[in-house]
Amino acid sequence: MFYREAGQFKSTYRADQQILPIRQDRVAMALLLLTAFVIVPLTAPEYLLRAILVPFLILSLAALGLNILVGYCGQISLGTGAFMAVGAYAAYNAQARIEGLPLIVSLLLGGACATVVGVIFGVPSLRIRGLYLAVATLAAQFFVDWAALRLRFVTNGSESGSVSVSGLHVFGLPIESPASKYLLCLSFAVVFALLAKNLVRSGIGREWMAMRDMDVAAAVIGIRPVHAKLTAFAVSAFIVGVAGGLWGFVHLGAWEPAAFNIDRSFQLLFMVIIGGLGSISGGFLGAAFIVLLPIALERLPQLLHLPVSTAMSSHLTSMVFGVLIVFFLIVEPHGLARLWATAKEKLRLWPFPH
Amino acid sequence: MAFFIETLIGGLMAGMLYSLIALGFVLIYKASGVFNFAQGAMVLFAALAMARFAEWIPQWVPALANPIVANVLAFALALGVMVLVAIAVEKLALSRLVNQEGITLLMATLGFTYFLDGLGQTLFGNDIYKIDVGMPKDPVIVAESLFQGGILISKEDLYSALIATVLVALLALFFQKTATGRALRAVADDHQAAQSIGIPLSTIWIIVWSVAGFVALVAGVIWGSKLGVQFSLSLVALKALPVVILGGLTSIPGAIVGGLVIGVGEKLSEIYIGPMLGGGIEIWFAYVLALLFLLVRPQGLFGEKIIDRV
Amino acid sequence: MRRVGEVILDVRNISVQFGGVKALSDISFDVREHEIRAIIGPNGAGKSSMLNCINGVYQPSEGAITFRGQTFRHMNSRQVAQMGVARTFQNLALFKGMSVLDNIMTGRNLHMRRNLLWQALRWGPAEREEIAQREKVERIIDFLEIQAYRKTPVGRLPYGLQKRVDLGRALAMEPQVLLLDEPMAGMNVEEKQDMCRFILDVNEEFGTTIVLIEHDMGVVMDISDRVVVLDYGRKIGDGAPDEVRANPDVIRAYLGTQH
Amino acid sequence: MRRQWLTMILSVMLAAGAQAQQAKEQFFPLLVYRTGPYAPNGTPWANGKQDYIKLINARDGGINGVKLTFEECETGYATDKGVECYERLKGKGASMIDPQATGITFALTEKAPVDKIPLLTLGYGLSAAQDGNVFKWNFPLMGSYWTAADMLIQQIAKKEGGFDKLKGKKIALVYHDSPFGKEPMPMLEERSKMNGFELIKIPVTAPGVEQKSAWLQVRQQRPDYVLLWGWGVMNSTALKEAQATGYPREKMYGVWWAGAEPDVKDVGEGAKGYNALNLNSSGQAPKVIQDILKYVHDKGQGTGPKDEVGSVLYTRGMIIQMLSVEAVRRAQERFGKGKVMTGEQVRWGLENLALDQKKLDALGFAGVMRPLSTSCADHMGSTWARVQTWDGTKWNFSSDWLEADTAILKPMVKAAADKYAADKKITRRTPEDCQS
Repeated sequence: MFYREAGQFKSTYRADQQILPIRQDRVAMALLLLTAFVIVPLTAPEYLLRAILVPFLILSLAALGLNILVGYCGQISLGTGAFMAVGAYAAYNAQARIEGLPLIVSLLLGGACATVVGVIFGVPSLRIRGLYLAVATLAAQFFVDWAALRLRFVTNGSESGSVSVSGLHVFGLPIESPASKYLLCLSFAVVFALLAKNLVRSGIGREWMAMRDMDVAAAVIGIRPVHAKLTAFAVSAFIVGVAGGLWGFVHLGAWEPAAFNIDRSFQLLFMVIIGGLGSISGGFLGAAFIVLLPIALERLPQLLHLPVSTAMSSHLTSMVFGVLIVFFLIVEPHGLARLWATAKEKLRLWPFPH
Repeated sequence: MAFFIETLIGGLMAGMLYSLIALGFVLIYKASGVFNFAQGAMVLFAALAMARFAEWIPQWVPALANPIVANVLAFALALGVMVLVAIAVEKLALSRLVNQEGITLLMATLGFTYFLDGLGQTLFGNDIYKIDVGMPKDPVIVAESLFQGGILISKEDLYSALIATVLVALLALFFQKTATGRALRAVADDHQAAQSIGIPLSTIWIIVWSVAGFVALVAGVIWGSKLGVQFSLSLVALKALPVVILGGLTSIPGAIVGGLVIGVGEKLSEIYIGPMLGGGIEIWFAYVLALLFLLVRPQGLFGEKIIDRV
Repeated sequence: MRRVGEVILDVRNISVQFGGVKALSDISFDVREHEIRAIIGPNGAGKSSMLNCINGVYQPSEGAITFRGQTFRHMNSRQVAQMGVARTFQNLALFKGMSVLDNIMTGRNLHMRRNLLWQALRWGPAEREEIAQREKVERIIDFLEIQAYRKTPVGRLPYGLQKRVDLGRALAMEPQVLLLDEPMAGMNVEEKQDMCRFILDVNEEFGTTIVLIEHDMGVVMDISDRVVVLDYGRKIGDGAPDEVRANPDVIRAYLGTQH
Repeated sequence: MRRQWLTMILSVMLAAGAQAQQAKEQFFPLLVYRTGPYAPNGTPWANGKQDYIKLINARDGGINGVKLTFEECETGYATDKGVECYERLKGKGASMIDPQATGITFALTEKAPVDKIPLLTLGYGLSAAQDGNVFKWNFPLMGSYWTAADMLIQQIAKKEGGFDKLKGKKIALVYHDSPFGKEPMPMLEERSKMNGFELIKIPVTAPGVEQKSAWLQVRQQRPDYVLLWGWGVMNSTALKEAQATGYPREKMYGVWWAGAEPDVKDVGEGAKGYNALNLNSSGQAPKVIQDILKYVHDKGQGTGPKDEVGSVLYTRGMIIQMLSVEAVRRAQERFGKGKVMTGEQVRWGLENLALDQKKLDALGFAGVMRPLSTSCADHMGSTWARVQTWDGTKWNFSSDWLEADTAILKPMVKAAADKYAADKKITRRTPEDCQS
């Protein structure tokens, strides 16, 4: 099938401003959503849903949130794990303390708390820049790790600092079966992706990008750095917080602070960079890369029936993974999303280059 | 009082080791603009190499069974390995990533981290290994005349701190006095300028990464003989991050002062504030400390000031 | 039809320091409504610093700036923008990651009212507002004749066009005073002519007051009503082009710096 | 891009699914960590488990003719990786699982009941899980952190010459700052109220490579005893810092996860006199170890290095595997010899273990561990442990068998279990349910 937009004319700005101006893209997206919402839950085996797709979707969501901060507003953060943790523990407290609070509401409350924390730790960004800020955000990471272990109210008095949830319901439907968990996460991911897309193509999004590309010029045309940066931190932290809630509630079910440690922060930053800074799809592509690749690599020897010891295979995995990351950064520093975009550019002109 | 001094000294000695690792970060950042998160992995890798070679050499050549000889040879071999790593990094990755943004380079170094962790454990194993360079393990009590009970100092830490100090001094000299050192600093300021002196950038990067590898090796030996050589060594580098930003990414004196400040700040906070908060605060306190400094001087204690021109 | 009016912007005894270096010392001049006012001077004369003070990018150590009767010791960038002062930059300060359209749209940001939630939903009022602003921006795009590049990332455009986008972004703010920092630097003759036309059109059609920094004496003398001359941070001349051309200090300054 | 990966994973799944459907094979999922910060401790543990499976197949031809199969999955001690492994191996017909990490245990405690797979957490996990009436699927066999804490205090009291002597003493808990390290606190607080000693809590931030300030605090507080609640690098580092600050190792008592070879090996002389609990013996003397050497290692089938066979954690891993095997055997006695047991059936087996001395001797575990018998109400089976002391080169037992004081333990477990049941809105199991 040809990927052409010839003959597709835009008569209104509204039409020209929609997310997917090209018809073929709209069709493709529709198909993708159909597959994701109908076909996958019906056909995919439990392992795929529970162990691959659920974490993939949740991390995509978190990456989406981080991308707003790093990709669109240009503020590097290594404290993402902390914001996830805040979201998870806050949501847990909401559930534990308020009888019969709907799950969705607690998750959003978790996001709200994460927003507050995010803004607080965003304040230094008004003065500190680049890598300095990146390292400074680690303060959030370690502080939250500590708080979750030390402050009793965070874990609702749990002696050991670990908490657990069960019997999840959404609109009266139990969230137990793999498919239901998957659909819940998918819905969150899709809705937030849409909202985020709207933000970044509206005034606020342009403020963020202006701040990222040339902050002085941005200030001169009347953009307030405080407003731009803090809203970015807030929105980002909110989404990340909700993702954290999902991670704790839906994926793990019970967790200790280590579930949101610094490794998580790095992992998410990876997803954003590999996936593509400043693109909504980037989060998803990046998450796919980072979540699926190691698992696939690890299974490879077994598939090929190579006699490789567990330790060896995981060492090899980590080596190949490392190499691939560097390789990707070399071929396309702007990430998979850009790769995809260029491919489309080519396709649009094909078979007549230039 | 005596205990306060003990804490202080403990902090200073720990801080000196942080400085050492921080130095690794600064050297590389100065010369190649790369924030090298692989520093920790390099420490582990170097320590593993050192430990295993020291173990293997007597097996290969029984004539070299003498521990000193074995250690020296192992150190040399390990250093060689680190140089190879440096060359590989430059040829295979850095040279292809020139003029990328800082964040991209940072991510690349995380890629190195995965690779080195995997490779190190594949080549050298993933158990606990011993580096025995004859560090004294027992403490000494000093100044008993001044305070009753005196001041207890861990000899091992003392020696480690001394070694670190010497190394740091040497590197500082190397940068100030030698031609290569000057060239390295030139690169830091302006790549074209450096090339115009007639030193190819690639050479300089290889040198810098090798030096960083050397620093990692020494740090690895010190920490390794302290903790035993095992995967967790790679996490020691995290302790150096607040030091680096506190001191300024581009400043060698910054790394030193920053290290001491963080070292002392950590210990004092843990001992005197920690109990009120249930303890375990030093890890984030170090970062908060760095953060506060940055709010006053966004470019760190000795970092270069950033001015906007439009 | 334009006619020069009252003093709209009045700069009094401005001095700026960086550490020990004095970038500007005791500069005073005024700008009248609807006029084209040029600031000239050799490199490092402090021309850009002057604009940066007006924009609130730099804070002057002494002096004050009066705009429409309101006097400020320090300007605040956002306030300045709200009062209708727009600005282009010497060495392009465009938002490289964004398309031409988005770059110019940022100029409309001050005029956008919808809050974050509306924008997130992008429904009803938010959508309408977005479209309304888009229409305004499209007019500017037509005016600057860059329709073809709407969706192109500015980074990919040739220098001359980038300069236009820079101007477009400033125009999108519907400014009363437009500060242009070397709008024609590094352009070929045709491009310069186009740019001159745009500037004059803006000045005439919208009656926008223009403060212009430019190296090309020819251009300056042709289009500007009055000229200020700076040299090493001091003012050495001020007046109509012909007066300035005759001013010995100015001649010396320029001969001093040429070849 | 994404869809490609999905399809690839899918195909992997189908392949895996196919393997699982083979008859007459009892599948044991092995969650292990042979890499990462805890690898030195995780590796012998994993080797012990694997070797025992190989032994049963090689020596006895399986359990009543049912061959044992296994697959390892590397968790690297990370919870989310552990969950992925669990889901992966579950699909291959897992009938019980040993998470081998506290964090993963927490996550699986929520999942296991749903999937009907019993959790075997020998000597770790949730202490309250001893109460089988509430924690139907958890089996903290042989001991929990509460029993460990209690026994250590008992031992210290013995040293001091009676519980009354503990009054006014200072005991410091130097703990891994994580749920694992915090678990013993309730018991220690209980004990300190009872016996009137002062409990000082000194956290060590995981993984514990930098402990200077912790030991400065020890030096400041000068406690009479230090309880070491560490795992991995934290233990050896603690011992070295103790040496560096001149704290007598004789006064240090570790939990059974702080009492293996990797913890003291590279400290050597420096750890001389250090005491630690141990659930099991170590060394190659026991018959079962000899069998493993004979039937597995001498056949070139050994998992790890031969000389590490019989090390503390190796032996513990071997015990865990033995108990799972015996649980299957027990289940077969009820649900049909020579059949492959399901998760529920194995659960019943774990709940009805009756390993008296005679059985243990028969299994070749004489002197390795004490008899153990579980019940519906008690999922722990026994709380025996001994204190061992490091002499600079090897571990020697320095106490006779200790047993946790049920008078203190029981009510605490019950209370905690009730709280859990209340939070989770689960009712205690009925006697009928126990028969199922």
